[in-house]
Amino acid sequence: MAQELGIPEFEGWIRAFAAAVAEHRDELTTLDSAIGDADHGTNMDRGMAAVVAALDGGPPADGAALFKLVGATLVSKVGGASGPLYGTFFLRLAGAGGSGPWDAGTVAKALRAGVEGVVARGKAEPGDKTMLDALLPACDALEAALAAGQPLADALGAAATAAVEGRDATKPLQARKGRASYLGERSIGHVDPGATSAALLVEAAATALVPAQG
Amino acid sequence: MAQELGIPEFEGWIRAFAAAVAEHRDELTTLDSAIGDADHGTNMDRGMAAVVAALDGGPPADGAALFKLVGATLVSKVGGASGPLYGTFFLRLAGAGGSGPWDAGTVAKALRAGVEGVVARGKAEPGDKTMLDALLPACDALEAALAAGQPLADALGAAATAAVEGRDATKPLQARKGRASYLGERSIGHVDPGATSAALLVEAAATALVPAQG
Amino acid sequence: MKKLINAAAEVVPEALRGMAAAHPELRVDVDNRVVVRGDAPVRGKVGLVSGGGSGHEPMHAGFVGPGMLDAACAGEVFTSPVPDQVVAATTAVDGGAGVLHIVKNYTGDVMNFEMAAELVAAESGTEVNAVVVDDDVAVQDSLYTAGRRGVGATVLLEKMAGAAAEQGRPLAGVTEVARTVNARARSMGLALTSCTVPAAGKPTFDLPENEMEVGIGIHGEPGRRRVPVAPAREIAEMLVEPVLGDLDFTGGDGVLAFVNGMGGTPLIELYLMYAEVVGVLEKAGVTVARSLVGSYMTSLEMAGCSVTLVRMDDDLLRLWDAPVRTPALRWGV
Amino acid sequence: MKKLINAAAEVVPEALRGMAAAHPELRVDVDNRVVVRGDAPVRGKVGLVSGGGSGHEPMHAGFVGPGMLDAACAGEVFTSPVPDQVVAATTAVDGGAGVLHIVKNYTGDVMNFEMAAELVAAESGTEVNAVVVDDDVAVQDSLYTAGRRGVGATVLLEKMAGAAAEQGRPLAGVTEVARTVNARARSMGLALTSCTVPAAGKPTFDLPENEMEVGIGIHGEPGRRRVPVAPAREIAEMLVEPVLGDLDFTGGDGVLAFVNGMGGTPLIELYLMYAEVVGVLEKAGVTVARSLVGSYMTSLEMAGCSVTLVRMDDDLLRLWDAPVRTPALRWGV
Ligand SMILES: Nc1ncnc2c1ncn2[C@@H]1O[C@H](COP(=O)(O)OP(=O)(O)O)[C@@H](O)[C@H]1O
Ligand SMILES: Nc1ncnc2c1ncn2[C@@H]1O[C@H](COP(=O)(O)OP(=O)(O)O)[C@@H](O)[C@H]1O
Ligand SMILES: [Mg+2]
Ligand SMILES: [Mg+2]
Ligand SMILES: [Mg+2]
Ligand SMILES: [Mg+2]
Repeated sequence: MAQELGIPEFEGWIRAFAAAVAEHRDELTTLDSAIGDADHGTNMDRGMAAVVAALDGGPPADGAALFKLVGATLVSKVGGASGPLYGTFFLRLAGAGGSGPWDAGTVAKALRAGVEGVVARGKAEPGDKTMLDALLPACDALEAALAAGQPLADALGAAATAAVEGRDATKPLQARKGRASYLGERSIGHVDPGATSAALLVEAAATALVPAQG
Repeated sequence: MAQELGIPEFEGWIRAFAAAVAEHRDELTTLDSAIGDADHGTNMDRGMAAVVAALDGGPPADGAALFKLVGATLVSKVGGASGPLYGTFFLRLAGAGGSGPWDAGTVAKALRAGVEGVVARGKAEPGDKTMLDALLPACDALEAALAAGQPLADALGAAATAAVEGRDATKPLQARKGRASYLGERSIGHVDPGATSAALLVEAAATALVPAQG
Repeated sequence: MKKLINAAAEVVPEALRGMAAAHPELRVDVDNRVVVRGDAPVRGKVGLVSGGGSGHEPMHAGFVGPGMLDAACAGEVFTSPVPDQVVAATTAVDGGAGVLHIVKNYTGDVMNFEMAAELVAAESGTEVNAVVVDDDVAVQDSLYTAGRRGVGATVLLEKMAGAAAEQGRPLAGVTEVARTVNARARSMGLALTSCTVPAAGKPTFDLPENEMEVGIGIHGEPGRRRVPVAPAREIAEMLVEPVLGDLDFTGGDGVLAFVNGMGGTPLIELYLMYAEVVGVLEKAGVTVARSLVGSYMTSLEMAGCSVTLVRMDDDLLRLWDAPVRTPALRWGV
Repeated sequence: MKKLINAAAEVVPEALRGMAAAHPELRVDVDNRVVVRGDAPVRGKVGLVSGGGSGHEPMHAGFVGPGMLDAACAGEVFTSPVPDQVVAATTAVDGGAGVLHIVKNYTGDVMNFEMAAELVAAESGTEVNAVVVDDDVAVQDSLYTAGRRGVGATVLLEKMAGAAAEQGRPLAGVTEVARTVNARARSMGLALTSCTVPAAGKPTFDLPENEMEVGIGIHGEPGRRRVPVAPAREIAEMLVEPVLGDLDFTGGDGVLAFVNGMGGTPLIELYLMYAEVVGVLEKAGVTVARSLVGSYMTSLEMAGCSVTLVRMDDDLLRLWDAPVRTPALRWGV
């Protein structure tokens, strides 16, 4: 049983995320209506549709090239806050994951680098009610599970659970970054749209980043 | 029993008309919303309130002066189609009625002159769906009743009935003058606002132009 | 009804007070509701007076200034001004070369301006001409209507006649420019929503979410017909085709194309509509020589637009390009 | 949702096509969504680049032209432009004297302009400065927010910095003008209705007939608080007082007072509001030196307005009065 991931799994992840974004497009926009400017679903869907179109043009050479393509496409198609943030996430993921095949450790390292890119770009902290509140717990859970000797599939499952919990935990928070922060106390009581799309991203990883049965 | 009318009756008529316009203001505007520009009640009420304020300043010398004041006030306060039309009506009424006391014949003659002023100013014809469709039948009924020997009070009652019938008869008509004409066939099925205010005018005459019990 | 107002009856004078504060180069008589160019009367220049109901801003007061109107009379919302106002404006701008009244073809406007002209004739020696604007192809010009309404062409006519007056043309010449523009202009409008007259307090008509009114005027009146909402491309055809059907706009020196917003439609949509209008014109072989896109003649907060075309010639092009300095239309100075 | 559009995803390029047709003096790159002044790059002049989400028209593309911006980047509706656009605009207007990025303080705008500046630095020798506009007193400028938003001051800053660039001031000087205007400007806005993002298809928030949102931005976001509707006089106090509370506007050379419409509010109401604003300022001992009234920075069809004050000095007054020639702001030329 091969434990390594390559283009098919990476592409599977990205396509699964794109499908999830398309499916939840209106929900993401509705969440953004409550505490933002009603475009998060449209933004992410426009970006991921462009990513899928790029992938349809033929698979990149390796994982690094693939995630670089995803990041660059998001940066140049999305705009808003989520464009640079998700774009940076994938560009850093590409850099840290490298062009060889990925094992479980590479996945954890790459994910952590991606999330650190989001922090560097957006300067948000945990609890600011942003996508980080889904991404950071997911990274932590993944690393902890791998350290405890769990297989990658189970560890990603734990990461997805943590991301979903982190997403839900944004509801009572008062936003301190992004548009939602303008609302002050009125941002309390709404789930953050970026945390919601980030949970979709981690869930897609849990279903798609499963090493092929060799 | 004196059969002559003077300032008290004239003023009573005008004040009764002003009160009726104030009471039916919103109704007149609603009628004008359907086939016009939603201002007939506001226009007439603004004008008649100014007339009442002018009368409150002290009674004019005679009937001619009083109706001239009414006409001039309407011309300078109402605007729109109804300002010049009602204004002309009262200016002509003043001219034809003259400054002596009025008997029934003077009332009929003055009313006819007023209505002819409306025709001259607005160039509408019977059946065009305008205030004339209430005013002309009222004049005709008044003259016919007086010719048949009825007393002024009864003749004015007949005029009021004719005005009301004329007003109601505008409903199935297609407008050919004023704003309502722009609607073409869509003007059918609505009572004309100007005919409605004109019926109020004639009804006010029937209640107020009653010779004082001498 | 939600509006930035205090009391319905005070909307017009209070807005004029704001105009006075914002435009010290104008003389605003708030009581008479007359806005006059600061240096009026200009000796030897024909005076241009227009006016109409309020609620169409920037028309007309926003077009007062060098190169356009000398004075504007503001009636109540959607109610033509009274003769006294027009007399006051006419007197204020009479520089000895006569005065042109620019009147939109509505029964009330025509009668009030007529009465004013009668009063001026009786009281003073001022020579007054009147031009009645009637460019709206939504209304049939027949014996059985009040004739076509005056809509978008009014703005363009005021600009070009204003330039002619500024050049020093005599009353007859300025009147001729105005008549020429009117004869060569046609318009058609459409509403996506109704508007609310402040004193009425509720929308003039109800328009369901999936319908629009085609062939509207500028007073919140219902239009000629109600149709399902359509994409901008089809709307452009609905508006432009009847205009092209009424007058030949091909050849010559091209057209001045004006896409006007009704007050509640954002500029992004007007530019989008303009692109569609140009598409329809191109297909019809009509050349656009000049354009104007914006909300210049409005119906309060109504959403919608109108399209006006004027068949231009050399003289009109020069008059259109001439400097103008008013609150709402300004170039070259 | 009723709008003069074809398809939600095509609104921005189609409106740009209309701008291109209506304004041949501008270069419109519809694919890149960049609008550039026709004669760019102007040799030796500092280039001014701004941009942001669409739906705020005429901002920013309507402010491109001599005396104001050299280029504007149009993002999707309410979504900041992407770095590629900003890079293209920066390259197009680089006349050798450097380029100033004028960025409204929104997380997305700031990050995308930052990434663009990084790309320009990596790829070319163009010197780029950035000024971030943050004039909205509805938002606390604290560590616990994204800082104050950039709203109405943007328009005024673009005008004055544009005049400074046109005069030939160097990048440092133009940047200083922009920073000065921003430091001396404060704004506050209010919505009577929500707006509908085309791609979302329904209003961003529901606002009952008897309530309004105070402290809104320009993206249809809900405001800081919801209050019962109030007369214009009280609204003027609600908007002006927090502005005056945040900065001293008395004395000196007076203020530039800007009453801005949010897109769906007719001009008659804006003038009325302006009169009320002047009333509040007079009571507070603030002198108005210049004014601007109109819908220059909008939120699609939202009804409402904002008030911006800038504390002027001699230099700023001259820069404000200097000629400008853009689709939406034009005088002196
Ligand atoms: N500084 C930041 N750091 C991390 N995430 C952020 C930051 N600012 C905003 N976000 C995320 O971006 C999301 C909004 O994205 P989107 O609606 O696409 O962009 P915009 O706010 O520009 O309209 C928010 O829900 C939040 O999760
Ligand atoms: N040419 C005309 N002759 C007689 N009455 C007319 C004429 N035109 C309009 N009217 C009357 O005027 C009424 C409308 O008055 P009003 O609403 O006050 O003025 P406007 O139409 O200018 O808004 C119509 O209902 C009609 O009865
Ligand atoms: Mg958003
Ligand atoms: Mg009416
Ligand atoms: Mg009217
Ligand atoms: Mg956005």
